[in-house]
This record gives sequence, structure tokens and C-alpha cells, in this order.
Amino acid sequence: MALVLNEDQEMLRDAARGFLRRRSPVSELRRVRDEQVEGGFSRDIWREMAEQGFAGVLVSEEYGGSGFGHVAAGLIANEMGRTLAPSPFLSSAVLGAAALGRAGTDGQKGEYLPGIAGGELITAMAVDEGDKHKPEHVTLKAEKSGNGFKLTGAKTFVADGGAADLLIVSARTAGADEDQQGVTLFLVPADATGVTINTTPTVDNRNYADITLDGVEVDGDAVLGEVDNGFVLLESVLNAGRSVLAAEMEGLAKESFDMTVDYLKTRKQFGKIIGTFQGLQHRAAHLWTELELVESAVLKALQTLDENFDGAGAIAALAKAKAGSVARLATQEAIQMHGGIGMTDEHDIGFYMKRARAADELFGDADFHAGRIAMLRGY
Amino acid sequence: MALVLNEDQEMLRDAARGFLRRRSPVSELRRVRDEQVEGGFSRDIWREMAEQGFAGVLVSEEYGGSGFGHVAAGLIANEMGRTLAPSPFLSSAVLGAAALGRAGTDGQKGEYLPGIAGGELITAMAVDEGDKHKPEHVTLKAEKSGNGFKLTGAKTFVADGGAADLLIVSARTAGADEDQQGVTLFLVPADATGVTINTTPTVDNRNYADITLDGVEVDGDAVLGEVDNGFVLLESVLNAGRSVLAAEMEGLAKESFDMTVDYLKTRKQFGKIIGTFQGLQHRAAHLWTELELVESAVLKALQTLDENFDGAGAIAALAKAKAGSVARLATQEAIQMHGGIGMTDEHDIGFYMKRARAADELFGDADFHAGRIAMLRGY
Amino acid sequence: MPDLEKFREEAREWLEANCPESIRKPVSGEDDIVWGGRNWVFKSDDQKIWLDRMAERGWTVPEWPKEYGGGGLSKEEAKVLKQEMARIKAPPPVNSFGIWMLGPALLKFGSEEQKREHLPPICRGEIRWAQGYSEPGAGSDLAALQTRADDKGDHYIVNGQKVWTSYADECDKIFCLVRTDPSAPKHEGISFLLIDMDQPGVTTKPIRLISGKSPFCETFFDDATAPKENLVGELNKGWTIAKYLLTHERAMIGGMDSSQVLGRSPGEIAADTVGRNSEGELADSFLRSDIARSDVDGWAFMLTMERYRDKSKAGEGVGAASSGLKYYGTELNKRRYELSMSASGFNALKIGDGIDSEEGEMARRWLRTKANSIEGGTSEVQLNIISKRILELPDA
Amino acid sequence: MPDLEKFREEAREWLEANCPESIRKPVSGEDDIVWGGRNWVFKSDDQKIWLDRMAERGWTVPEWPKEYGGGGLSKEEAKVLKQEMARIKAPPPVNSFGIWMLGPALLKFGSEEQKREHLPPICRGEIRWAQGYSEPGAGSDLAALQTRADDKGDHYIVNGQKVWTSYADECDKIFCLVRTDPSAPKHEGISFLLIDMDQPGVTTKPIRLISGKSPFCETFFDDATAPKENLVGELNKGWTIAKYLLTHERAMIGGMDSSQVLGRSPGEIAADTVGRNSEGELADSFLRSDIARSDVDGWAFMLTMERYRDKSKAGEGVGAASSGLKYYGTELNKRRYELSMSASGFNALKIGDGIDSEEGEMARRWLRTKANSIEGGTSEVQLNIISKRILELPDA
Repeated sequence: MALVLNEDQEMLRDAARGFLRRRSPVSELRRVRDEQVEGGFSRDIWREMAEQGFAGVLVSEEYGGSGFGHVAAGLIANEMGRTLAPSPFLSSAVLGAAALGRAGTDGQKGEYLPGIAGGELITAMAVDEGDKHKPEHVTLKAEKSGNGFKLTGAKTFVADGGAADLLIVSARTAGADEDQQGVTLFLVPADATGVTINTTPTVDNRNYADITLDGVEVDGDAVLGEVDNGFVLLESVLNAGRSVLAAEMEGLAKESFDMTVDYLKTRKQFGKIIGTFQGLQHRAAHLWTELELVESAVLKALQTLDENFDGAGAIAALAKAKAGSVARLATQEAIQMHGGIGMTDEHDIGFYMKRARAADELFGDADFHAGRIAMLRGY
Repeated sequence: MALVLNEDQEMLRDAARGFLRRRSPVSELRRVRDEQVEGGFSRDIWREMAEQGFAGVLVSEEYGGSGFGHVAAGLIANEMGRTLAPSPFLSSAVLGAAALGRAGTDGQKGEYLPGIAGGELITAMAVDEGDKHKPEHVTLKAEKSGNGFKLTGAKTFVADGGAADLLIVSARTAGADEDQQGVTLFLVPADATGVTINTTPTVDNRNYADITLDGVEVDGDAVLGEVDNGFVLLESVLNAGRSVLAAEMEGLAKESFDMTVDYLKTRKQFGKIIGTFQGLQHRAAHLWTELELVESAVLKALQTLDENFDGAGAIAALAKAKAGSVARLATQEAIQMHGGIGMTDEHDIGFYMKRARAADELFGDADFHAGRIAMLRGY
Repeated sequence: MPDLEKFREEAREWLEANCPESIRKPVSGEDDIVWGGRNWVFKSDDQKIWLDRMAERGWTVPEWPKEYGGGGLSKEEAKVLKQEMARIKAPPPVNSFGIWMLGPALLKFGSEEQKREHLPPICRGEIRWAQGYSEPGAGSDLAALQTRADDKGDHYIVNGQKVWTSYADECDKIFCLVRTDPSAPKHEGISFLLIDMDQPGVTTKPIRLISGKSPFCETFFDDATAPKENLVGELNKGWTIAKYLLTHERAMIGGMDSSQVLGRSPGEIAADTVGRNSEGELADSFLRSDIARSDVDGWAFMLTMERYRDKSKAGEGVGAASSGLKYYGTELNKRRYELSMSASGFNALKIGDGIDSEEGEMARRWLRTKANSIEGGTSEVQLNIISKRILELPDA
Repeated sequence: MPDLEKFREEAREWLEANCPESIRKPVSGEDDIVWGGRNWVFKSDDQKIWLDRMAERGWTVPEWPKEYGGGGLSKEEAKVLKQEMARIKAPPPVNSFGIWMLGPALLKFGSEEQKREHLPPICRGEIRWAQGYSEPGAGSDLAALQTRADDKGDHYIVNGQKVWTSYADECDKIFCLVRTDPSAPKHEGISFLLIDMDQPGVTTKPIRLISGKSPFCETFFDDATAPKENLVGELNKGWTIAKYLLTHERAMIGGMDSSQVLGRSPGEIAADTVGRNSEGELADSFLRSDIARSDVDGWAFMLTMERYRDKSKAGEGVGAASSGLKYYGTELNKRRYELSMSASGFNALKIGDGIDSEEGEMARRWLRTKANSIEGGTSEVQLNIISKRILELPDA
């Protein structure tokens, strides 16, 4: 596949851009923060997004989605990055839809996918247990119990955990704490008895939760995919999430870069437009080249997911690594180049730096993924 | 001790600078290279350096030296770095003098130190066996044999190994390959039966050798320090060498920086002095701050050696780490800022980059020493 | 120096007798810091007792001359006093921009009358000063300031706006750079003026930062007045004083110890989150190498501060090199906090409800460090200064 | 496209029949590279046979028009031919600056006569061309060139000096930028001129680099002559051609594959020298993290080249973005070689006796990479181009 967008994709991008700039500019994130909107996003706007087709982009037409695929999902995420639109797109429309679409039984698909595509059902992936992403570290226990399982343990930093109706939880059904074998994915309703969800406000003003499961009973239908063999599924679903999150970081990095270049063209210091200072010009030009690399890696990752979902591990790592490090650099440079005004809460640019850091950390930071590439290359 | 030079030290530095600029400017290194001078330096100039007091700076007056100490040795090395003066100063006047002065018996001192101080006897430390510095990796075996020992094994990258009269060799008398315990230092005449010395020309045009010991017989007097307990001695001697080598790197980095700043003030491009371009100004200014840090770390390391020789491990690591990384950066920037002319062999600036890399690698590169500091700090 | 040891004994004895037990503890939050001034409310009686006793002895500003309320101590004695205070964990009795900034400026540039009027209340913590340098339109180009002070015979009328005025909403007075000759070249029409905050023409508005609540304010002058005798130094020569104080401020900002982050080093934080491998090294190669390199630079930076101090003591000026400290120190501090955030992982991203929450100390400090390389002259300005004054590279 | 598959079959058949067995191997040294020209000595008869057969078919320059000696193939066919040649390890029959640089310039800017005269000998490897752009005083400011060509009626007289003229001492002719109107603004008095090397007024002198012997020469023009018909394009409009070729050259230099260093990746090299820990990771945290980050950037860079190629194919121009490739690719290459040197340790420092030795391949290549970010426009020049043409930041 040529590493460029086709016309349909460009149209989709333009439509998403228009919608998001109108309905969810940065002021919407600010509002959500200042008004402490429950769940971290506006349900109304999410429903409108669903009407735009965002929520069903990875859901097949059979279940009410468009099945446009991962490149399309990435384009939407990219535009969401540009306006920092708060929504459960990643958790529900990407991770939830990918997990169920990939491994769900017909029954599970029929039960959940239409809700996801319609924006009524929100899912969240409960993966991590420590302070750094490490998906094979699973101590949350799932013990056989009657026809089903009993789940006990805790998850941390669950994106959109505070807004989710359905949790997708990695649990240990066999093996030692860090074994890949013995991990099983479960579908757990957020309102099941024994589930406690504590939302944790974060720098990016999005919605994360620490979740405790205290002897939560689920029946056999709650297993997503195969018992004990859930890790490969988990990884391939996470890779979709990582790639789309990389696309979001690409968007936010580019937007903060564009804002900064615009600022360089207008701000005067010492009687000169600061964009004439070569010290800043060279840093901006370097950043531009880095952003070009991010675009290439992200697009390749998204295309690979559409072509060969399970083979996208390395390229997803590349996209997440490159987008994460460049988004952090771009937003830090943006603050520095804006000077004092960039430090004020009144200006939007700070929101970009905050989101860049949280998004980099989520599902493995740039170093985590560079390390994965190192392992794949044998060092 | 105040972290500044006193008047005596400033006088010594000025004298060394005057002598070296006159007798061993960069053209001398070029001559040594082009004429493939044996041993990698001029014996005549080394004798003159000895007359200047360079060779005996760490040898006590009792044995014919001045005993000026490590700050003084560092100042000399710094000036040698500025002119890239080829000499066995580090190997003989620093490492050899420190090892014998520290651990030699009265007999050993009397036999060797006057020769070192006079510049007639040249020593070399044979430490490494692999491609990266790792002093505890000692497989060269020393087996008891009669009254003495029989040494078998190989050493690599021995600085001044091709010019040395006396080798100081780390050998294994007990323990496993990487144990610190069980290492013993031996004094081995370079012309002993079974010693094979192959000089290996290197990028910095200094003199290194791969050395093989094939059943070399030495008697008990050849042991320097205690049997099996030589590693601590070796490390403290190396720390002196590393600190002085850091001082040399400080000197070469500063000289290449000065040459570059001068070039920026004269070279014109696009009708302007290139030193007016802010892109280059900021990089030069950044380098200047890095060089200030190098100066502080190096001076502190040298002062510490004079105050508490055996306690200088961490600060020597700091000096070598900081000087190594900054010397590499400074010389690379020097080439880039000189442009095409800097790439020609005709210009001196390339010699600085070559020496910076070899000096960084010798006795542990910047990363090796940053890693030591990490270990000392518990990570 | 037996005299110095004698002084140490006396100081120790006096401090033991006079520093209230309740405040002998490390400063751990806003409540432990005394700023003074007319609006000040002490958090405890002992805070006030401690301030009054120290002020009476002149030890709130130990090196200032006795006639202005200082202690008249030598540098060495002041250092001993500091050590003895640290020994018993006695906090500074009062902090203020009056002590750090205005005092040194008045001692160097003020008239005898100004010193007698303004310094004693600073020493006693009675008057709290704000600093009015920056303006919204000026930024790094401080001298582009627009706030004007028009000559009205025996007083000035001040109009304009200052920004980044720390604690201006709680201060009694403000020292300002104002434009007194709009027609002169920009560096030559600036004066240094003292203005009462307690007048109708002066209003303030707090600034919220990306890190949340901040001490910074905008300060507006709308026909505010200041008597002629409040002009410090010569008319239109205020830039000289500004430069003097900027160098002073740079050394302060750059010199902050950045080796620890909330009491722990990044290496310690990372050991908890990512663990160690069988060699005892951090299990994450990336964090390990980045932290080690930053520790190398941090240590070498601290030694550089030590070396500059020793140079100063030896009578060599440091001059423009303070720009190097400011640049390197603030960039290093940002790097440290980035590493600490990465080492902490998810936990450090938590910040509490609402932008002004007290929770999320790590994240708030991380965000706050981003201003270090902007305030007191941006990193770019420091590099320009080094380039011009130290390297003597030519102007474009 | 069945036509393309048919072409593939034909090409494969022809190559099998016509490529001598002895030269079907990877290019491993200077002896495997054919440059052609009057002075050329083939290293084997098969090299000559291969060149002649390919030239006859026009496949030394498959995409050039048939009437000038090319193969007249489409882009797609040329790609297939390249794949089929790679399949049997057939080397390029001839390399030359004539093929890479002059040919494209003549095809775009040359007259019909010039094309007919100069292109066929390039295709047949009969005439070897050098490039004469840079001058000692000009450097990055290429347009500051001083070499003059004075109009003498039916010919020009050329005086001046060029530098970085690759292989000029072995070439037959040289294409040069010369100043034809000294009074015009510097970009407007330059012409593109073809000059015979084989005349008394032209002499060359090899340049030794920090990495040792190099193909570069200085070339001196001392009353050299060139007939008027050797002027390419319009008089005083040579800068247009220069810019066209520079963009071309930038893409070539920046696009070098830098993922391998002497056939091994830095990660593989390091695994040999520093070993692995119990997790299978490189035992050295520093090398591991640096190499991994460089691998990330290297892979993303290769994808960017792929993306730009696909963009071009889709009809979108890449334009000034080639400056980005040039900048990033050469800086990356330097970084790769620094890492490979560090990974190799002592062994890579060995360089053999004498500056011109053949030994020490790793060190010599490492040193040579330092020129990558200088030749073809320095990194700083590329950043300027991006800043101005892509970001549209204003001039100072």
C-alpha cells in the first residue's frame, strides 16, 4: 500500500477536522476541567461524534459500524489530538471495538458492538497494575467458581475507567506473576458487585481510574477469547490502541508546532519578529523534520493494522516510540518559545504539553517501545 | 581546598604552555605520524620534557622528582592536550610513577623511579584484554613457578606499549575471570623472554600495543603491591590516570573550541561573518558552559588525588565521564563549524577529534564512568 | 581564626536560648515560611517571637550594616551563623524580595535617606516588597518596557502594567522600572522607582499558571503616584540598577540545587518503579543511562558553582559567567524533573481535582520548572549574553 | 499489468544470457566499481563485456530516451530491471557523475545538439565527467563563486579554482558553474559550462581528508578554454540548473541507508563486545538505549523516504522537503557511526600505518561521515531552507 492517504481518507480527515474544531476546540477540554465534568468528557458531544461515525470506525457494518479501519481511526485521533478533544474514542471505539471484533463470540459481538458503534456503550481496558506500563505483569486473580470465575485484585491508571460501562480486564488464570501464558481477558460490567472505581484526576484532565475487584463473580460468557491464552490477543489489541494513540500524539504535536510557528511570526522582541532569530529557526526546522518522521511511522503502523492486524507489533512500537518522544519535545519547545505567556493557564499551549506526557506514558512510553524494538532486534 | 589554582600552579601552567607551544605544536604530532616515528613520539623532546620537570611531577624529591602532585600533572596534561603533544607522560610519569610510588618496595622505587623522573625509563600499564575497558576482566594467568611466577596471556590496547621499557601487568593469581580478588600487578621488563609486543597504529597516531606473554618467568621481586590484592591498587592508579587524561581532554576540547570561535570570527558566508549567525552562536555558547563544567570536575578530581589518593574513585569517574563526552562533542562541533576545510587532513582540527575519541575510550569511556557513578549511587 | 570560633560559640549559645523549640524543623510547606509586611498573619506566636528577636540583633540580614538594621557581620561570620542555624534547624526568620533584591540595590545605589527610610523596615519584616520589572509586551526584551512615570514637579504619575510581580497582591510596596524619558533610546530613558501599593491607582490580579495557583500577579498602575524622593539612583539611569539585580537574580535561579526531587533522586524513584536486574542496575536501560548522565552533569554543575564561589572569594569576578549558571542550572532542573516524572510513571500524573488543588506535588513542580528557563531572562537570552560578552562573537 | 510481467520475463532472460558469471557478486571494493572514461582500465574483461552489452541495450541509463543512448523504459520497467539485476547480483555496468548529475541537467536544460553530443558517450561509459561547483572561498555560499569565464567571441576563457571535484584527476570533462557577469547580483551572473579537462589550462591536485586518501581534488583553471556551444541553458541563468541539481544531490546524500555499518548493525557489534545480561539485553545500558533510539529514528527515517517516494509517484512534489531528508539522514548517519565506534571499542580505533592506509575501514568510514553534513549543503543550510521555504519564517 502506498504510504499516502487516498481521497476517501483525505475527505474523512477534513470532515473530522471541521467537526472537531467546531464542536470540541481546546475550550471544551478547559470547560470539562473547570466544571469537573463527570467522566471527563461531554456525553452529548460523544453522541454527536458517534453520529459522525467516529465511534463505529472499527466496528463492522454488520454491527452498526462503518468498518473504515485503522487508518481512518488514526485520522480521527489525529484531529482529536489537534483540538485535545476529550472523549472515550481510544478506550471504546478503538480498544473495545478491536478486542470484541477480534475475539468476541457472535453473542458477545451482538451484545456489545452496536452499543459501542452507537456511542451508548463505553468500554475501558484495565491492564496495568504498577506505575509503569507492563502488560505481562498480571496478579489480578481469576479463580474458577461454579460455571464462571471470581476476580480479585486491582488495576491502575485505567483510561476512561470512570466513565466505562464495560471493563475489559486482564487477569491471571495460571502461571507466575510475569508469565505471558496464563493471562485471560474478561468482560466485566462496571456496575458488577465488588467493583470499586476511583477516578484519579491527572495532568491531562482526562479520565483515569484505579479499579479494585473484590471477589467479582462473572460467568463463563465473560471470557473474551481463550482462557490462559489472552496475552497475544491483549498485545494485538494494545498495538491498535498504541498506534491510534500515536496518531493522536502526532496531531497534538503538529498543532502545538503550528501554534508556535505562528507565534514566532508575530511576537516581537528587541525590535524584531522572534521568528527571524536563527537560533529559534533551526530548532523549529529540526522539529519539523522530526514531525515528518512521526507522520511516516504512524501512517505505516495504521496501514499495517489494516493489512495484518496481528503482525503490527514492531511497527506499533515504532509509532508509539517516535510519536511519544517527539510529542514531548515539540510541546516543551512550544512552551519555551512562547515564553512567559505559555506558562499561564490562560493560554492553551500548556494543555498540549500535559496531554503529551500522559499519552506518552499510557500503554508504554517512548523508552518502553524503543526497548521492545531492541529486543526484537536481538539486543 | 579552594577550587581555583594558586599562583605556583598558574606559573607552572604558563611555563608548560610556553614550552609545549614552542617544542611540540600540532605539527610535531603530524611529523611523528608522517615519518612513522618509532614509539609514537620523539625521544629527544621527551628528554626535554623531563628536563622541564614533566616526567618527575609525581615522583618524590627523594627519587629525583619534584613531587608537585596531581594538580600539577593535570595542568601539564591540559597543555599537552592543547597542542596534542605525543609523549609517554600519561603512561610513565603518571601511571608508572603513581603505581611505583604508591606500592613499590624501597628496592623497586630506587630501581625505577629515578629513571621515570629522568625520562630515561618508560613504563606502560597493560590492563585490558577485550575491546572495551574492563579492568576486573583479567584472564592473563600468573602461576607460581620456583621463587617467582610464570605469566601467560594477552593484553590489548596498551598505551605506549611499543615504547615501554617496563610493563606493569595485571594478572590473575586466584579467583574467577571477573573477580576483583585474585588480581596481582607485576613489573615485567619489555625485553623479557616470551614477551611479544605488536604496535597497533590508531586514529590518534599515538602508540598502542597488543602484547602477548608466553610463559614469561619473573621472580618474586616483580610483584608490585600484594599478591591477590592488586585490584584496589590498580583502580587507584587508574583513577590518577583517568583524572590526568581527563585534564588532557579538557585541554584539547578547549583548544579546538578556541580555534573554532576564532574561525567563526573570520570566516564569511553569504556576505556575513559566520559568527554572527545565532544558530552557531547558541551552539558555541552551550559548548562554553559544558567546558566550564569539565574544568570544575577535572580540577576537583586532581585536588582530591592530592588530598586523598585512594578516595578519588567517584570524582575521577566524574571527571573522565564529563571530559570524555564534552571533548567528543566539542571536536565534532569544531569540524562541522569549520565546514569543508575542517575535513581536510591539511587542517589541524581533525587531529583533535581523533584524539578525543581515543582518549575517551582509554581506561573507560564516558558511559563506563557514568555507569560507575550510577552503581555508586545505588542504581 | 580564634575570633571566628568565638563567634560560633556565642551564636550557638544565643540561638539555643532564643530560637523557639516549636519552629526548629525543616521548612515543609507554605505555613513554615514568613514573608512579613503589614498584611502578614503569623501562623504561630513563635514565628513572631523568632522574627523579632533575630531582627533586634540584626540577624535577619546578617551582612547588612548595623546602622540600617543589619548585623554588620563579615562574610565568614554570616556563614558560621548560617551553619549554626542549620544545626538546630532554625528557619530563616523572614524571607523577602526586600532582602534579596531591593536591599542590595539600595545599599549600592540608594541615597543615605533612602537607606535609612527603607532598609530597617525590611530587616524587621514590617514592609513587604514586590518586584515590578516585566511587562506583557516586553518579555525577554525587558528594556522595551512601556510603564511611564511622568514628572509632575514633586511627584511622578505612573501609568502602565507589570506582570510576573510575585505576591504583589499581598505586598506593601513595589520597586519598579519605569520609563521617564520616552524619547530617549530604550535603555536610557528608564528609572528605578519605589511605589506604594496601598493607593487607589494600584490594583493587582493573580496569574494562574499551567501548574496551578501561583504567587505571580499582574499589577496595574492607573495614575498612581510616587514622590520624587522615591527615585533610586539617577534619573534615566535605572537600567544600570536593573542589570545589577538581574545578574544577582540569575545566580539565584540557576543555583538551585536540582539533585533531588521532592527529597528523592530520580535514581531512587526509578528503583522503586522499575526495579533492578541481577547486577543491581536499574532494570530499565533507558532510565538508567539518562539518569546517570544527568547525575554526571548535576554533580559537575554543583562543582562549577563551588568553583565560581571560590573564584569570587579569590577576588576574580564571575561576571557574565552567571548567565552560564542560569542557563545550565535551569535546563538541568527541567531535565531532572522530566526524568523524575518518567521514573514515577502513572503515579506522578495524578494532580488532584481542579487546577488549583494542592495535590499532585510532583506534577505541579514538573510543570513549574518549565518557567525556570524563561524567568530572569530566557535560556536564549543567556546564550546571547555568553556569545557576546564571553566569546565576543560579533553582532548580526 | 501483464505488460510489466512480460517485461520482467524478457529482462530476466536477457540478463541471464548476457551478464558474465564472474561479476555476479556484491560490490565489495573499489575494484568492483566501473567509472569509465578515456583513462579507464577495466579490472577484468567481463567488466567491459558487461558494460558494452548493457550500453548497447540502453540499460546503463534505462529511463533516458532511446535517441540519446538510453533504454526508454518507464519508471516501473526500470524498477523491474533493477530488481532483476539485484536478483542475480549483477552490478551497475557503469557509475558516473555523468549519469547522476549532468545527464538529468542536459535532458532538462540542454539543447538538442548538446544532448546528441554528450549523452551517448555517457551511456557507453566513454566519457567520464567531474562536477565543478564548490570553491574554497565559497563553501555553503555556493553562489559566491569566483571562477570567471570571459567571453572571447566564439569561446570562453576560464580562470579560477574549484574544490571537492570528485575524481577530477581521472576525468575527461567537467561541468562547472562559472561567473559570466561579475557586475550582476551574485545569483544572476552565473552560467553552467562544460569544459575539457584534457588541455594545458586545467590542472588537478588530490585532497587528503581526515579519513585519508579521497576521490576529491582541487581543480585549477588557468586560461582554460571552452567553446561557446558548451554553455548549457541560458547565459547567466546557471543558478537555476545548479538549484535543480542540488535538490537532486541532497536527496541522494540524505537517502543513504544508514541502518548498517560495514554489514552489521550497531546492536550486533555491541552484543559481541559488551555481551548480554540475563534478560538478553545488551549488558551496557548506555549503548543499549542509544542504539535503540537510533534504530527507532533510522526506521522512521526510512519510512519517510518511502512516504516521499510514494508522494512523488502520486504526483505531489516533495520540493524543499528534500532538505529535511538531507539534514536528518546525514546527522543520523554520523550518529550511527559514532555508536558503532563506541560499540566496537579499541578495535575500531586501529587504522593502519600512515594516513592513506587501506586498513581501519571502520574508523575511516566514521571519519568520512563527518563530511556528510557538510557536502551538498551543510546541515545549517538545510535548516535555513526548511525554515524559510517550508515554515515561511521571516528573514532577519
